Amino acid sequence: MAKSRGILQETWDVATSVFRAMRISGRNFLRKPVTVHYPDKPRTYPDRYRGLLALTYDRETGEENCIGCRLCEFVCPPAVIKVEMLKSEKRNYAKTFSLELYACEFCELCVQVCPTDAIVMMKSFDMATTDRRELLLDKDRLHAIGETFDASWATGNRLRDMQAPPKKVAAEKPAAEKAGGEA
Amino acid sequence: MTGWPDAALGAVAGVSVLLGVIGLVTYVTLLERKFAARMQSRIGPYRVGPHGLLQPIADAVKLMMKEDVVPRNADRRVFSIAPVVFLIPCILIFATIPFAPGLGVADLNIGILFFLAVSSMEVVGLFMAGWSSNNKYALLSAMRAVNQIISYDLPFLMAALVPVILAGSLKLGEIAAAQDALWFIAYPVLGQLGFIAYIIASVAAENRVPFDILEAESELVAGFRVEYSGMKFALIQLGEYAHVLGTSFLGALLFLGAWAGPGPEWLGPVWFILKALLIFLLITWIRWSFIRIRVDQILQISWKLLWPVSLVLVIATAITVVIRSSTGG
Amino acid sequence: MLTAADVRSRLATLDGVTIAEGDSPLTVTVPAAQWATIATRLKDEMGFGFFSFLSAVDWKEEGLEVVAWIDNTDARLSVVLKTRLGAGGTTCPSLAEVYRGANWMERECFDMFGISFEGHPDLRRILLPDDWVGYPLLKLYDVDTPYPPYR
Amino acid sequence: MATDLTPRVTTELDYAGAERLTMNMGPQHPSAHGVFRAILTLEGETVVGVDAVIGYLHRCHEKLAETLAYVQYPSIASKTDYVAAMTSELAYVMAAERIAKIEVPKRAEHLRVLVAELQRVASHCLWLGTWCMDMGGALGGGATIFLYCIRERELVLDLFEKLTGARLLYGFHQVGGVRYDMPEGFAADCRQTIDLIEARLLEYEAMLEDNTFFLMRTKGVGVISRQLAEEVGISGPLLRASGVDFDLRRDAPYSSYQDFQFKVPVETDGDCLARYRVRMVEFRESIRIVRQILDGLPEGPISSRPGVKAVAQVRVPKGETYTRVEGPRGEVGCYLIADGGPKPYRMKWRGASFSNLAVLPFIIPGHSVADVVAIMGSVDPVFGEVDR
Repeated sequence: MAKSRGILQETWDVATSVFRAMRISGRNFLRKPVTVHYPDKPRTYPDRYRGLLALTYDRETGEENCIGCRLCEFVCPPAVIKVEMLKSEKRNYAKTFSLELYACEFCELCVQVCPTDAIVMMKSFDMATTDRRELLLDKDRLHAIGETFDASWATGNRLRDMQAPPKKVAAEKPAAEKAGGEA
Repeated sequence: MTGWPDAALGAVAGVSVLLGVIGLVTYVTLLERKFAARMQSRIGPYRVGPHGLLQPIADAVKLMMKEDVVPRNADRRVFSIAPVVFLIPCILIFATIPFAPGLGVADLNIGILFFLAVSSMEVVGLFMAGWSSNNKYALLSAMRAVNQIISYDLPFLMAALVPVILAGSLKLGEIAAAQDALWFIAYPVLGQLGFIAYIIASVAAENRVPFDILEAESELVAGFRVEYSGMKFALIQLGEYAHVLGTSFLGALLFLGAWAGPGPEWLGPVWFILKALLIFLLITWIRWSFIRIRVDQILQISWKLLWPVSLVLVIATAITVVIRSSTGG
Repeated sequence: MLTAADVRSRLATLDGVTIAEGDSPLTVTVPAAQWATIATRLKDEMGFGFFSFLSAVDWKEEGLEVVAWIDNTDARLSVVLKTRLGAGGTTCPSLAEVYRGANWMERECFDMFGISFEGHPDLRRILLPDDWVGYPLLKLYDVDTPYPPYR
Repeated sequence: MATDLTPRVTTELDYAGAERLTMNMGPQHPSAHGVFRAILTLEGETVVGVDAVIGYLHRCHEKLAETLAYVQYPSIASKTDYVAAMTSELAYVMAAERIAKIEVPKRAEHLRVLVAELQRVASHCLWLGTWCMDMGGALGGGATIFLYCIRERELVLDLFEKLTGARLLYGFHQVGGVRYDMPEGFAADCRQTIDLIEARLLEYEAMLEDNTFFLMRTKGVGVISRQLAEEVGISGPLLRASGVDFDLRRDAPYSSYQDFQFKVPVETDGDCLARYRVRMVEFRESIRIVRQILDGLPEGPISSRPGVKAVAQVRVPKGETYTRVEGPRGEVGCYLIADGGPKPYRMKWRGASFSNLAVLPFIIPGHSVADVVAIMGSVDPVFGEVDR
């Protein structure tokens, strides 16, 4: 408070500022609350939501998409994915696939590198639990999660398509989509 | 006239007022939470009961079931009685408030003085709590409490004196009755200024934002009650809200005409409670709209601004009353 | 206005100072003995008042290198000061008296590399606990080194 | 305006009779902004000495960066400054690009600026809210402003969620460009959000700047002189509030900042109020830049290199560089030394908050306890970035 101003001026300033601040909070009092009661009212997820991880099945043949190539294991920054490969005649499978969800940081790099769109993210994060062990996901549970929730938009091929320089997109986009559907 | 029925009546009145106050206070917390939540674009308590109506009870039960922690190096005895010492004056202030003509525990001749004297006794409890906790935050807060409450009780007293002079009585019942024709807040100039001074001083005397430096959770964590838990914490909380409510009732009585209002006479207490809640909401509105100011600035405001202004106000009121009575009478 | 060429010419006269190609930033390598004096000259005579960061690099066999980045905010010039401590060398003059910001940066550097800055007013660990053993950013320090009681 | 810029530093008070009290503020403290511990020495309510203890959130990002590849680290880089994750990712990615001389497509550059500026808005929202909560308390008007600010910040986070799928740690940047293109309808959402925030800024100002209580708490509190500011290397809004006209976006343009017009606010007072004013102008300038980007966003690819397929896909040739990015809190720098492999040889992370916080021991003594939290809040430290 400047000393030069009189006590009346000062009082007036305080009074008007009090009034103005209270008017703003009063105005907000009349606005609709922005918070919602979350579990009662489900929230809408955007298409690209990065939530729980899951493994997918092929829609047509019902086979697992994962070929156990371990690319996701290598790229995972916190190293939460462990894959063992099962060599087979036509194609390879993942013998085991474990994901420590409690250390996962949802960076989507595993989805990004997956050549067969086998690992995807779900539009959900509802997995609160009181036991850490429930967050150590094995292959079966990852498949089960994939059946339970809606998948996000992003898959490995879609992400790489989006990022690729345009000349490649023009040539490979249909092929990539086809490959994504078949594999 | 035998002493028995009177004493029994007094006891019944006392207990019922006590229970009523405790019930009102618990629900006033819900009111404040809902009000503040709405002001902040939130919803507030919602889960316990319909629209969170049972929340205060849930809170009380939770606090009762909590472990009662006493710090090892605290002064055990003082630490334990401090909440009670704090609570008693805060509840006691309701003793002199008449909720309707003749309906009160004790409408003393010096009612308002009793109110002011008792309400400033809470600082003893505050200081005991802060000092005995053996916590530096609590100690600092206790120091601030003494500082602040002493400096704001004077303007509070001055502001409360305005209606006293206008009514010409210290008895709360008579002050209320004097407003049958004209509420004192409607009294030209003096009434409004007195009301504003009263609100400011009561916000400060009750340690609410922007004057809540002794609680100051962002600097002193929770101030004097930082070490309290469980039931003792509940007592302190109860005392604090009871004090706020008591001041609101006094405000409603002094300036808003107490039980005066349309409708039959038995509606009087309802009107009174509604008016008190209105003042409470005003204080709450102020609380949730401002940032806190520093301890030295609070003292400056008190001694350099509020205290002289309220003193001038009291003198002006006195002069007005004298002039009015000499011309009118 | 000061230009990079000015700074270059004024620094080139000093002994042991080598200035690399390129003007933004000006990379100046100085002997460890002159570390503080050159920083003082840059600050006082050429107005390099803004202290951005100080750190070190472990070049394995070649020893440690201390790097500091300072700016002249008016002329918008940047200088990278570098000094080699030599194989096995762990002492370096402190800049804390020249730039007050070097205080914490040097503490961090001591914390991570074990470089003791001579003349630093308060050289103790800053990010790691006081009882930590070893200097994590040295190349010899293994990522999985256990730290009791954790891991 | 002639202002006395000498800081209110009085380490030796006039009287020596009082008993001194040592008080630990933090690491668990409502206004520690994370985990900061200040050991305050008090005389009455006046602070006479402060020892800042940091490191509770230390994860050794610099060692971590040496063990992670260039494709992995950007998603971890966001964890340094988790309130402004976009800018810290940008610093790292730019360092790798600069050494490897990788061109970035125009659209990607504009998208980078877009998210950086939206991030600045979000970060300043959080700053304003937490700062007011420091001064106003969680049970008072401070909390009200805090919740208003959080409400507006959520809108920006919703935008980021639409863009990248994450709300806090995005992993938006990659070497050579960005990972996500704008989804459909994003530009319209973005415009709507920034319009709303711009309108709400007026409300904050009505509640704060016009308010005598706010001025009392901030004016002349925590003055940082120009010389102290430069020497300690504080940056961003703090530096500009101390009278140094230095903004990396304008003075050392990176990404595509040279394409946009914006004003760099400078205040000379160096106190909390000056910092507030600088940041309030930055709010508006960021919104202005976002509008410019949305108006003229070029079409084209978002990355000059194909998307990540394997961990060792990006290799950076030998070299070293220091890239600096003007984050919401100041200069976020990444000093990167590459040795030709898929992982950096050494990375030094210059967190803006680290240097900004280093100024506290110089300015706090002489203030009262209540001012300590106000000054802390005005510095706006993020402890992920301080401790890295």
